[in-house]
Amino acid sequence: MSDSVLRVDGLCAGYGASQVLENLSFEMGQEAVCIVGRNGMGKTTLCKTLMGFLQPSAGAITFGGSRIDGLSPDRIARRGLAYIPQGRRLFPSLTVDEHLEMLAKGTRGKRWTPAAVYELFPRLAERRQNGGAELSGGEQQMLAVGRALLLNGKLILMDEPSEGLAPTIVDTLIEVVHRLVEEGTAVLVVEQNLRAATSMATRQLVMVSGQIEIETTSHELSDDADLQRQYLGVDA
Amino acid sequence: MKPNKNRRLPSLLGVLFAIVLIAAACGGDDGDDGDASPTTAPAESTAPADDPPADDPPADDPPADDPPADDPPADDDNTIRLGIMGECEGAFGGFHEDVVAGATLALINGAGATSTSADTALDGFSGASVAGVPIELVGIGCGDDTADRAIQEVRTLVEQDGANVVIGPLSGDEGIAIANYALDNPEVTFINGISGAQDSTLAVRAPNFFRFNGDGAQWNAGIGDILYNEGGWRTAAVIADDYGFGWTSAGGFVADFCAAGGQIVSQVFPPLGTTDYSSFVQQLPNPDEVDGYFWVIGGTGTNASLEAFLNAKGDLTGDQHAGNLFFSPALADALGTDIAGAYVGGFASLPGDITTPEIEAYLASADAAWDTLSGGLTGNEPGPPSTALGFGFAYGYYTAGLAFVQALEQVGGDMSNNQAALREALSNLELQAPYGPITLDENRQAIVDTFVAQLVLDEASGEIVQQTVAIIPGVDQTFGGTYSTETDPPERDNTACEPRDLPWQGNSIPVIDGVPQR
Amino acid sequence: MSGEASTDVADIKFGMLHLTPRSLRALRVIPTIMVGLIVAFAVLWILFLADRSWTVKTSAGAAIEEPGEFLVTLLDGLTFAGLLFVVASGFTLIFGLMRTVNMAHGAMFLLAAYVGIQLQQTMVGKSRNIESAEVSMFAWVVPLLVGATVVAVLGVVMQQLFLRWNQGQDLRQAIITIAVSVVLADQMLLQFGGLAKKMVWPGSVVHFFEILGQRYAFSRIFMLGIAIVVGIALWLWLNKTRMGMVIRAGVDDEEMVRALGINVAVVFGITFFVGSFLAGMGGAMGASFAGAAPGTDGQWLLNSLIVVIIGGLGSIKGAVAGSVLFGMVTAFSPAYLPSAYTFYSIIFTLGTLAIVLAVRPNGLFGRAE
Amino acid sequence: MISLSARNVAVALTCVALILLPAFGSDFFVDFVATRTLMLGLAASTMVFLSAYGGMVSLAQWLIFGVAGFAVGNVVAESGRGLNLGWGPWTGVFIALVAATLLALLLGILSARSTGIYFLMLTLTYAVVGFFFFGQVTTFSGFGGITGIDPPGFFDDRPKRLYYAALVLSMLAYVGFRAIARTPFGLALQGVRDDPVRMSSLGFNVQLHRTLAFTLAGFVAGLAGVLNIWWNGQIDPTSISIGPTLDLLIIAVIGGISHLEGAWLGAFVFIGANIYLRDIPFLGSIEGLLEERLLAEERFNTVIGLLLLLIMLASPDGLAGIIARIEHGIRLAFRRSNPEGDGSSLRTNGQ
Amino acid sequence: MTSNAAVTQIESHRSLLWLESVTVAFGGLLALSSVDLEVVEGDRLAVLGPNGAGKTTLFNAIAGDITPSEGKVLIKGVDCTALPSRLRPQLGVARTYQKTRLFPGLTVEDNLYLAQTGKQRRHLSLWRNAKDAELRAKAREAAGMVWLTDQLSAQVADLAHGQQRQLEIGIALVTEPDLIMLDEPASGLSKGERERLVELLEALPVDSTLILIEHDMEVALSVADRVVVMSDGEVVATGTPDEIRRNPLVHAIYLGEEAAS
Repeated sequence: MSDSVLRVDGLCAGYGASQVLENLSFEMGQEAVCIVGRNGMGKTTLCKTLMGFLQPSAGAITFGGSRIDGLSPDRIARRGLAYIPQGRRLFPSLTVDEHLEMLAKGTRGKRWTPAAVYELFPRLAERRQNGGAELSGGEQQMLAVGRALLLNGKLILMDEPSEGLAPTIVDTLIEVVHRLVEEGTAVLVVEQNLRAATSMATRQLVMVSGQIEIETTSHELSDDADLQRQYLGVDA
Repeated sequence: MKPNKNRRLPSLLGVLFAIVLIAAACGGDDGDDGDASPTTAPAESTAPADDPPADDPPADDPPADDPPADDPPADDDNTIRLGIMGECEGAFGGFHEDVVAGATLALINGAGATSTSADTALDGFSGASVAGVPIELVGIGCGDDTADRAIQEVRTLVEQDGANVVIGPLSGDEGIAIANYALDNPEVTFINGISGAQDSTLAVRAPNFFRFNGDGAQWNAGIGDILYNEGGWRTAAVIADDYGFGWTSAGGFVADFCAAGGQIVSQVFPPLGTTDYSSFVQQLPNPDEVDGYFWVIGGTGTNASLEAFLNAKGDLTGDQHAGNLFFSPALADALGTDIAGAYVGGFASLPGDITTPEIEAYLASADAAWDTLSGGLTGNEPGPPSTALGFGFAYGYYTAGLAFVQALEQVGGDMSNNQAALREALSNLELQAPYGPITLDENRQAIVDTFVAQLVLDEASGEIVQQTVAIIPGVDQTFGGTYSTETDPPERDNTACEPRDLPWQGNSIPVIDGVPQR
Repeated sequence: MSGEASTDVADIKFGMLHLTPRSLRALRVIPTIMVGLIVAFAVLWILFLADRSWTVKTSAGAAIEEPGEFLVTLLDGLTFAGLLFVVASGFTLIFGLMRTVNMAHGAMFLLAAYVGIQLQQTMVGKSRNIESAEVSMFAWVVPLLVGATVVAVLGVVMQQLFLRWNQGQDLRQAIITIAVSVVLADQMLLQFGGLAKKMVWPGSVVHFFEILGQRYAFSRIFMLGIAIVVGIALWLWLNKTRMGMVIRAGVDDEEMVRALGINVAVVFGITFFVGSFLAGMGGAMGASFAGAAPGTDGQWLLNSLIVVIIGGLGSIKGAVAGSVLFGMVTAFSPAYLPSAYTFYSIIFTLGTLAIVLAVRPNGLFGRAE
Repeated sequence: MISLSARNVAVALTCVALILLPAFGSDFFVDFVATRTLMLGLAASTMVFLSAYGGMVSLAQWLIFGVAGFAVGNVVAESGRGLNLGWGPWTGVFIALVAATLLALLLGILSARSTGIYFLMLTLTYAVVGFFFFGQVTTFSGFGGITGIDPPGFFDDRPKRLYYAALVLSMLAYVGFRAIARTPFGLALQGVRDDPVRMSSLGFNVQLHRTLAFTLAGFVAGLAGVLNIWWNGQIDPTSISIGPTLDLLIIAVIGGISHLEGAWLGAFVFIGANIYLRDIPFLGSIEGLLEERLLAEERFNTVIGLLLLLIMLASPDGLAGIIARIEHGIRLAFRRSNPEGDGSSLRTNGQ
Repeated sequence: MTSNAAVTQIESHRSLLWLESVTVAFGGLLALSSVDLEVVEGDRLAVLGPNGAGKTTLFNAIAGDITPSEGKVLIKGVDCTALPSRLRPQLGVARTYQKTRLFPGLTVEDNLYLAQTGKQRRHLSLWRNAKDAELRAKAREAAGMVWLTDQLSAQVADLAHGQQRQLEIGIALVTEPDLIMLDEPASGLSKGERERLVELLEALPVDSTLILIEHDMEVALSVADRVVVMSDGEVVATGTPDEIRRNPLVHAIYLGEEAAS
């Protein structure tokens, strides 16, 4: 597939003796894709493996046409895989401005610069001088997104972006995801909030016990209560 | 691991423990036949610390096996096994080469030895013998200025390498420790290197520990007298390192100065390890409140404290300052040219400005023995051997070696009867050493000639140099009774400040242009 | 329902439960109150009570009586704190980012001091009795920079060779740096000998001025000045440059920094360079201030440790606070302790450390681990 | 299981060899190498105990060791520095152990809240405070230290009895520490090491456990300190300065800080290196290559530093770790050739 | 809020746990805002809510790992708002953690044994005595309950993730607590394991009180007889499982508005 952005083949990974990801495969192009699943199914482990924090014990990760498994996280990021981690992980010692400034090198002339981020999230511009820890949950998420955008990458990997956010903020986030895809950035969202997941992407990959159990669409997933119960443990 | 395994282990070891107890109980009995058994592997695999040129592995003579207490090894093979206790680490680590060279030169001059190497003394010597008795260098101990290490090194020399005569150590605490070790090991003769703690001889008084150099107090004898009578000081403040050498050295000055009639108005003792001396210098009286200051601060403190004084109290002027051996242009860069005229206490050797035929011969013998030596004074760079040997550290070891050789000569190499004859000879030796005669008192402590120097400006170079102004003859350890076996060792300020007659008062020999006016 | 309604279970089991939350909180502030009292007493003593006829004799008088002595002591403390800061900031910088306890910090201090001294002697053309007047500012600054650069390079080499690949194993790294410092110290003894050496202040800073009737040395103020410049430079570097932001971010969350495409290994190397450079600068300054000799390395490692433990490991702000506190206690305790006990000042200084840690186990600005 | 047996068999064989040592070893070896190995190993074992079971790397162990020595010196000596109480040697032992234990209790209380590298640095600072305390407070010592301390008459038959005392105490400590690991207290201590938060939520007083473990280790360190002053005859503040303090850490780490027997192994290697490494022949040839005596005999600190560096680079768990790994490797090879072989755990470390 | 009404209906003397406007703030973030909650003996309470709703913070406040900035926590009528966590097991509280917190250096049996000694003076003992055999027997029994009998002498670090989760629960159960708090016990378990977990929880003695955080609705709703739904640090709904199933607000919060509509 010529427009393949990310391709994962038979990925296995875990911590010490316990294998969390077992032969996981999927592929995505320049689009938004959601991986849904309950807690403890290996979603975050997948993110960590994709980012290079965990070395896969088997399998291949192909990103933008070349293998990235085995690379260090910073090299993976420089290849254009931007990461928005679960819990945001902002830097408490840095102000909003510094979060963006620190990554501003080399963004001149590219799509995302600090100024463009402030334009996207005017709320952040008001809080430029605030420390990362002084922001509300929504603002924190905006900053985490903005920080990732500055990499001007090909793919943005979001781990549970809606966690702990008010519904209106989640709406903003959904909008941002749509906009990014329109502008040509692929987005891979790992999510357990069904509403957020189904609104962000059409393609839904359901993850169970370290594998992609089935692939479905947001419509099917929203409408099919059995599917939800079976894979997400949601009893509607 | 399985828990049941774990329970088996303690019981197993419990049985072993019982065996140990039994073995411990019998330990006393089966111990005495240790010399019958062969040496253990580690002892065998070990060559003496210094490769002697005559390459005889120690397996030939198993000295390590000898229980030292009742079996002096010297009796058997009639070899004298000499150990030199040097100092290769710590504050005086730079003088390791010097002190080993000092002892070696004595054997070269007095026992026909030849140095193995032309540019270091650390490779040992060969061919030493006195009255037909060969002297073998079994090892060079490597001290680090601490008592623990000194003991361990000396024990290695004695108990492993089989030394029956040890020359050393270098510093005070080491000296006390080794004097104590000497008490417990009467079969070995110890001749102090250059350590200057009073206790080593006055308090410990081991019958087999001899010291042919003055202690830290003796080195300052005479300076108080001169400052009182010629410098016109009536009051003085003392600043000294807060440990044994500082106390002893300050004590010598206090005893001498007060004996002449002076008063001590203030004593400040900055702890060892002080980096910023400013607050301690602040405690000294101001220059208008006291006639002078006496400095006993060594190491990095010498400069740091003088600089703190400069910063806070004013210039260092020759008429108001004096100090012990640390107060020398070689050690204290902070002394400016204004310091000219200040008096400095002595050390083991005399400064280079004194020339007598004996001294010249001594220094020439050093230059003949080696091409160069990397001594402490030359910053451990190769330099003329006479530079190293002219300084007190090497000289102290030289006198020790010389005393040993001369005493051995007197008794014809007789080491029998627990070296009784040798020790007797050492005790009564009148050593004609290059820088002056040395005899021992009843505690086997040297009665020495010491000296007082003055810092003067050398017109030619514009540098401050030391010039000897007086030789103080016959300085003994007791300072006319200020110190005795009954008194506590010098402490912060326990040296009594009272006028008294000192044997050397009024007997000082003036030195003019480097020539003693004896 | 109230707290007393059904305490039967708890009553029997332990009395601790009688403590209300408020009284528990009150218990926790006891150490703080005690420390407050001690500090208050110290201030009161220094300001009003010291060396009065009705108190014990101290070498410096009460501040209101002898403002000059007080001011000089204060300046002594501050200027010494300056030197402490330069040395300790390098230590804390490295620890903050990499969690590496660089036990070779003192050895680097000493090595830079020796290199600086050697170079200065070469530049002046004299190996001893160098007078300040003979030393130009150039002949002081260049040895300082060269000495610092030498150890900075050494630091990076050590980090790249021995520490880079066992990042996170803090004990192992500490021991490796101990091993390096053992070798360095021994080789320095061989190369530079055992005698104390000294770098000479340039003539232009060696003069004195009067404050409140007391003589004071400009060189000490100069040293403080350098420390302030270093402090500001560090602050600017950490706060106003991208590299600085990356370092601070790395202190917070190194993994996340890597996920943002930043090559942390390079940042580590640079930080080690700067940290060692600061040790080296401190070495040259310390050699001018107090000289260098075998053993100085251990002493300055210890000084650095104390400063950063007081201030909080990894915090530059903490290094400032720790230096000032340590410097002040070092200066004030000999001056204001009863005269008969001034030689206990060093214990007193270290006791401060214990007091600080009793209240704040992670130091003044340290974060809980 | 095999490995555990191998370990225990090795330990047991070593014990037998040690018991028999005085029969065939030279007095020098027994007194100077073996006794000191046991003494320092005993002191280091307290460090290993705290580290392996409690997760605390304490640099205060040498201070406590020294305090016991100073206590003996002050109580026993009749003249010289210190208190000069001149009481009996066994009273001295008693007071020394009480002093060491109380000090450990105090330091334990003060540092129980710190963990990891902070704990290490904090205890290092205590060690330095102790050094200056005995250096400055001449009532108890002063820098000159306390000299001329003789062991009780019982140990007059030197070196054997002192050696056996060290051996018995070492074996007791080894067996004791390993046994403690199986007691409720020891298990709880390991729990504290693994997860203090969970321990707290299970009702354990985490700091109390740390403090008590520290106190217990302090008592044993005190025993080693008493042996040491009998062996050494003197103690002074430089005996407990930063150098020897780090030496003890080096001993524990060379040996392997998560293996109890590593303490004695490390002590043996350290002492052996100090005594014998100076004479390694190849150093002489290197010396010929390197000018300026960079690696000459008097530079054996350089050699020790390099040795330490080498061991640390090779294995974070010291020699014991290396041995365990070699053994593991051998057994893996063995198992490959015998597929039917024992498949039980290969774990050799842990308790 | 409906919770206050529910709370007041319950007779207070049976109250095991009583939270009164408990608020936990992290910096500016309100993790719990004024939560009221009562749990009575024998209650089986499930706490539902999306990630970040404050469920685990609620547990931490109850177990004492966090001290609330405002409000009161009463266990068995005792105000233990600021009581250190280590004293709470004495009141019969036991909890598990969402992220496994075990003692990896010890064996399974030792873990379970150790868990019991926390409440006793025994844990300072340097000797083993008869009581130990009893505790060890109980430990083995508990291991059986969480299907770890085969692994009794295995080192915990060597266990598979699922087995570690089982042990996590075992450690809470072995102390025979009055109040068991399980934080996502089913996470990381396979389907079969999850079913067994439900069995296990259902088999607990009738009088043991249970609070459960669980994402798996199947597990949560089959075990619980009462459900609390949280969102953004607040309790937004309480009721029986059936009530909760029917509550549109819960759908909105938990599943997302669109899915609910």
